[in-house]
Amino acid sequence: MYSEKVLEHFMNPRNVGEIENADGVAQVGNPKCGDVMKMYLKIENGVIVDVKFKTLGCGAAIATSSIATEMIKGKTIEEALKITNKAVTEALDGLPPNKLHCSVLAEEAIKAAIEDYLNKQKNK
Amino acid sequence: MYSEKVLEHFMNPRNVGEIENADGVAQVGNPKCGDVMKMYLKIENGVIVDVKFKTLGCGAAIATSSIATEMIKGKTIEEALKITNKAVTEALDGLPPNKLHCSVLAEEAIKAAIEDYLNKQKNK
Amino acid sequence: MKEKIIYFDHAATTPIKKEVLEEMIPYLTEQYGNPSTIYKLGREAKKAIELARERVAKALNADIEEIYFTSGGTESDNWALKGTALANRDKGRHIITTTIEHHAVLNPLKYLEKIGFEVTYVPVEPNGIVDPNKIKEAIREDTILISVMLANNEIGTIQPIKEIAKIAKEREIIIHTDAVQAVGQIPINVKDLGIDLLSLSAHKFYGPKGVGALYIRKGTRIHPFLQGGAQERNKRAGTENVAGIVGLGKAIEIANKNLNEYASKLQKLRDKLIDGVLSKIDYVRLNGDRYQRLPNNANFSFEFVEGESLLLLLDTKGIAASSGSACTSGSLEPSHVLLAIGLEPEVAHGSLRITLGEDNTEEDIDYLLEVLPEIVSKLREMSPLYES
Amino acid sequence: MKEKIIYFDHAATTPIKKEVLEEMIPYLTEQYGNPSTIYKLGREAKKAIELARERVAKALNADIEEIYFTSGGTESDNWALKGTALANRDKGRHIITTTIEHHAVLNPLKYLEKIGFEVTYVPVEPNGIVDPNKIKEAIREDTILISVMLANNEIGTIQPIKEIAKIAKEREIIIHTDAVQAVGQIPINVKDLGIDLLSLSAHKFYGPKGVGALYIRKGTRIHPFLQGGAQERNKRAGTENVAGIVGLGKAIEIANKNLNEYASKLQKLRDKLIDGVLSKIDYVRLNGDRYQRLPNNANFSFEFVEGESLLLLLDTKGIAASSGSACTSGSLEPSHVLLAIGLEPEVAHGSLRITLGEDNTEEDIDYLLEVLPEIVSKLREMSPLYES
Ligand SMILES: Cc1ncc(COP(=O)(O)O)c(C=O)c1O
Ligand SMILES: Cc1ncc(COP(=O)(O)O)c(C=O)c1O
Ligand code: FES
Ligand code: FES
Repeated sequence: MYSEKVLEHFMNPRNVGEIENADGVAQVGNPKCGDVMKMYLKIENGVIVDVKFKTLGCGAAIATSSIATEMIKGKTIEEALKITNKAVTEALDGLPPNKLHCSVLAEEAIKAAIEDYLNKQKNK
Repeated sequence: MYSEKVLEHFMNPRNVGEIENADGVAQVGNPKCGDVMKMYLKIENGVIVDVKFKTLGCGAAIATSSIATEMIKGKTIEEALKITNKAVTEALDGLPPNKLHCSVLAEEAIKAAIEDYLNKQKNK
Repeated sequence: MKEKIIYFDHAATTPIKKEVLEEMIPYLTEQYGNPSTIYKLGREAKKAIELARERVAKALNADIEEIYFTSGGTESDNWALKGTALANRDKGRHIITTTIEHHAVLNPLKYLEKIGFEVTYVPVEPNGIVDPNKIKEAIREDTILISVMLANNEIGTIQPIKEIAKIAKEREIIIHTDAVQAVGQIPINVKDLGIDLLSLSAHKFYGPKGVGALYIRKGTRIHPFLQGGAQERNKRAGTENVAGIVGLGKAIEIANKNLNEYASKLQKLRDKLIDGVLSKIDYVRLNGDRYQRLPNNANFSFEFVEGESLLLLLDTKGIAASSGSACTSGSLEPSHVLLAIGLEPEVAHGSLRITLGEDNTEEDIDYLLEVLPEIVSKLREMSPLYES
Repeated sequence: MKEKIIYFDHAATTPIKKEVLEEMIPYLTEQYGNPSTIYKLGREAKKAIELARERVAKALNADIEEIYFTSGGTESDNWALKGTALANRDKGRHIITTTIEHHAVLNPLKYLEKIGFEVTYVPVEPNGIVDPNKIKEAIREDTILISVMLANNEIGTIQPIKEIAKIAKEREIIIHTDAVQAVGQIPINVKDLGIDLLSLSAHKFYGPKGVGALYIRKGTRIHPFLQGGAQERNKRAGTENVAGIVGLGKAIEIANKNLNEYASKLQKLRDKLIDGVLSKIDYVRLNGDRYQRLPNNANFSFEFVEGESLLLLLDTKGIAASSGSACTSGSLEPSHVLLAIGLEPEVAHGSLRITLGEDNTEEDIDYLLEVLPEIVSKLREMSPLYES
């Protein structure tokens, strides 16, 4: 059911962990299945210089978290905001139909973490 | 489905044929399946000295015709009238449930042929 | 008496082909995973099922998602009929079929009649083929479903399904065809036929018994029939008969590849058989159209002969065949198909169906043509109705 | 990573036993006759089916004529429920079941609800066992059918069917039990249990997939479900899956002979496993009664872990197991059984079902007890909710 790429990212997830004093942090939950993803961003001059995640969820949830962090690392905020769950799914060589919703979690986590960063900036 | 005995009688039916100027003759049909049996009796002093049959019908119909003729040959009319389809079936080591009606044909043919003989006697 | 069996009953069932069994064996041994599971053993089983689905789709020119596996032709027919009737009962309660369908179609329809549907049984012509115009005439405002078999299992006649499907589609009526006897004998293209549902059964084309498929055109309104787990995209529950499905897939692939060669070989044997029987034996008729019939089917009626006796004597000669005689059926009614083409019950009673397969040879036909006349004579001599 | 697969998912399916396959092979090769036919090849197939029927009857202490072959547990359940509900709807329209039945029971019941029946779902106790008194309380004037499984497929709990059957019989209510998970694990005696209908499926006890049986006590009012030909004494149509039925017969015979030995071996392994997991891992619970459960079943919930991930990591270690996690199911709902025994969805999400089989050894358990804690830790470390 899962592509080789999904399994590879699931087994060796990149960027797992936390960032202390992260510039942006957000935790999102998947109402459909109860899975939870937390994303930490370190941002310098509008560029995501470091990113970490923690995920409680299925293989697809972990794999999409992992590849999403890879995709945004080194990108500007604007670029990162453009990453859709479709792009994440494609980067993983696809997901089974009943697992497409899992990739939404990754998109949401990125957006929410950036929003958190922007809010913090405003309130500085 | 059929016992060895049924198959043996079916393959080598005894007493097939006709008796010219038979003392009793009857043709009976099985309304359930359309099969037809004709029985010829030669009777001397109340004893069935010869019997022949012709049957258009299933394996069970032919086998029961065959064994029934064997069972009545040499018997008195009274004895022959006592032969039931149950006795015929037992002599064949049984019949499948949906073939029990076939043995009724043999019993009926015997009875009808004896009746024909008795009627002819009366009218003599 | 010959030692070897000459098998002339391929419409009843066929042996599993060697190549088919070979593909099945891993799924009867080490590849035992449940396809619904997530680990490797399960994923392998799932893959095997999806390959089989692809093969079936290809053989029928269907889309992959339009193929559902079942436990055989009977389940496919039951599902197709009850599933569409119940799902479309808001539109109407009238169903059209023919008088020569298999019991796997007729009996579900009888059941639907009991629960409030109405069924019109369109009679066939004396050649065993239904006139599409008569189907058209039977259509009512509330007709929701038409079911006509692609080829008949007893007399082998091929029905004009394409014309009937066209009539059905003009009126937006669902059209099902029972192709259990047709698959592997004649080319089938569901898109070209224009049908919504098609039933097939693996053991009729050198696959295993107890596995079949239902083609359901996308968008067809149908209820699930076997309800339970989420297998077959929630449409047909139950742990999959993986080995059986693999066998079905391989068998239909082979059948489709060899179709022309197979059909032309069998047709030649069939014609030799028909000509031989009609010329060598008296009081005999061929049942079903002489030409518009399956390449492997010949069905005769012999007067003054009863079919079961005929079969038993053929069996002693090592020949396996079939009959529509009442005496061979549990029901004691002679074949409804033979009655539907106008035979008297006595004549239907003396019927013999020979259905050929790929292992049959000219010698087999010669042998049959040698023993059959003797057997028929022997039985006629025993018949009180026959005057030689 | 181990090379060999350690298979811990026997509740999903089991491999076919060697002796079982050996008895099947002739019916996949030279003994290909259709059992409905009259010649020798057909008679041999028929005999094989009747021997299988005898073996099933013997294993269940049923009469031979009370056993009907089907395409699996799902068909048996569908037939039992829809067949009796429709045949007895003149008497009433109320049905009682539990909240922990398999979908092969729940989904047909949902369908019956749609067409006018009413179903009461009796909740189970926190240990996963239904209280017979609650069944009794649910009975109404118009109750016609009670269906309660003999053993649960997820948590292995054994239900008090004998008591429930007694309650049913006092009120002349038909009682069905889904014994798909119980056959081959615990002794079953239909007369002693006092039930009317019992479903079983061969692939759960080292037989082939796609074949099952329904026990129908003589005199039980039930409609046929698959309608068509006269097979199975007119009660279940369709050309018989001869090889499958032969396999089922052999498998149940072996299972029944080895029952005690098998059960006590597995129970020992199971207890070692349960003790090991509960002592080695934190934040874990055993689901289902500690003692009144199948000898081969252990079901745990780990907090801060998601089941699918757990299975995938176990798979990489060569271990095949199962979970009631939403993420493994197409439906995205966590197991209804785990919710029914009172688990929070998050906890149900982190469940692991280990079901043992005859090839499992102490070393397999040791290996699992070695890798499982590591895997659970690894996943917990990735979880945003877990604080070590
Ligand atoms: C035309 C037709 N339909 C349906 C069936 C039923 O198929 P199965 O016996 O495989 O269920 C058969 C064969 O028995 C058939 O010939
Ligand atoms: C309790 C129970 N009932 C019914 C079934 C359905 O059986 P099958 O998948 O063989 O149709 C299963 C297994 O899947 C089961 O565990
Ligand atoms: S007499 Fe016709 S079925 Fe036996
Ligand atoms: S996130 Fe739970 S199913 Fe994928």
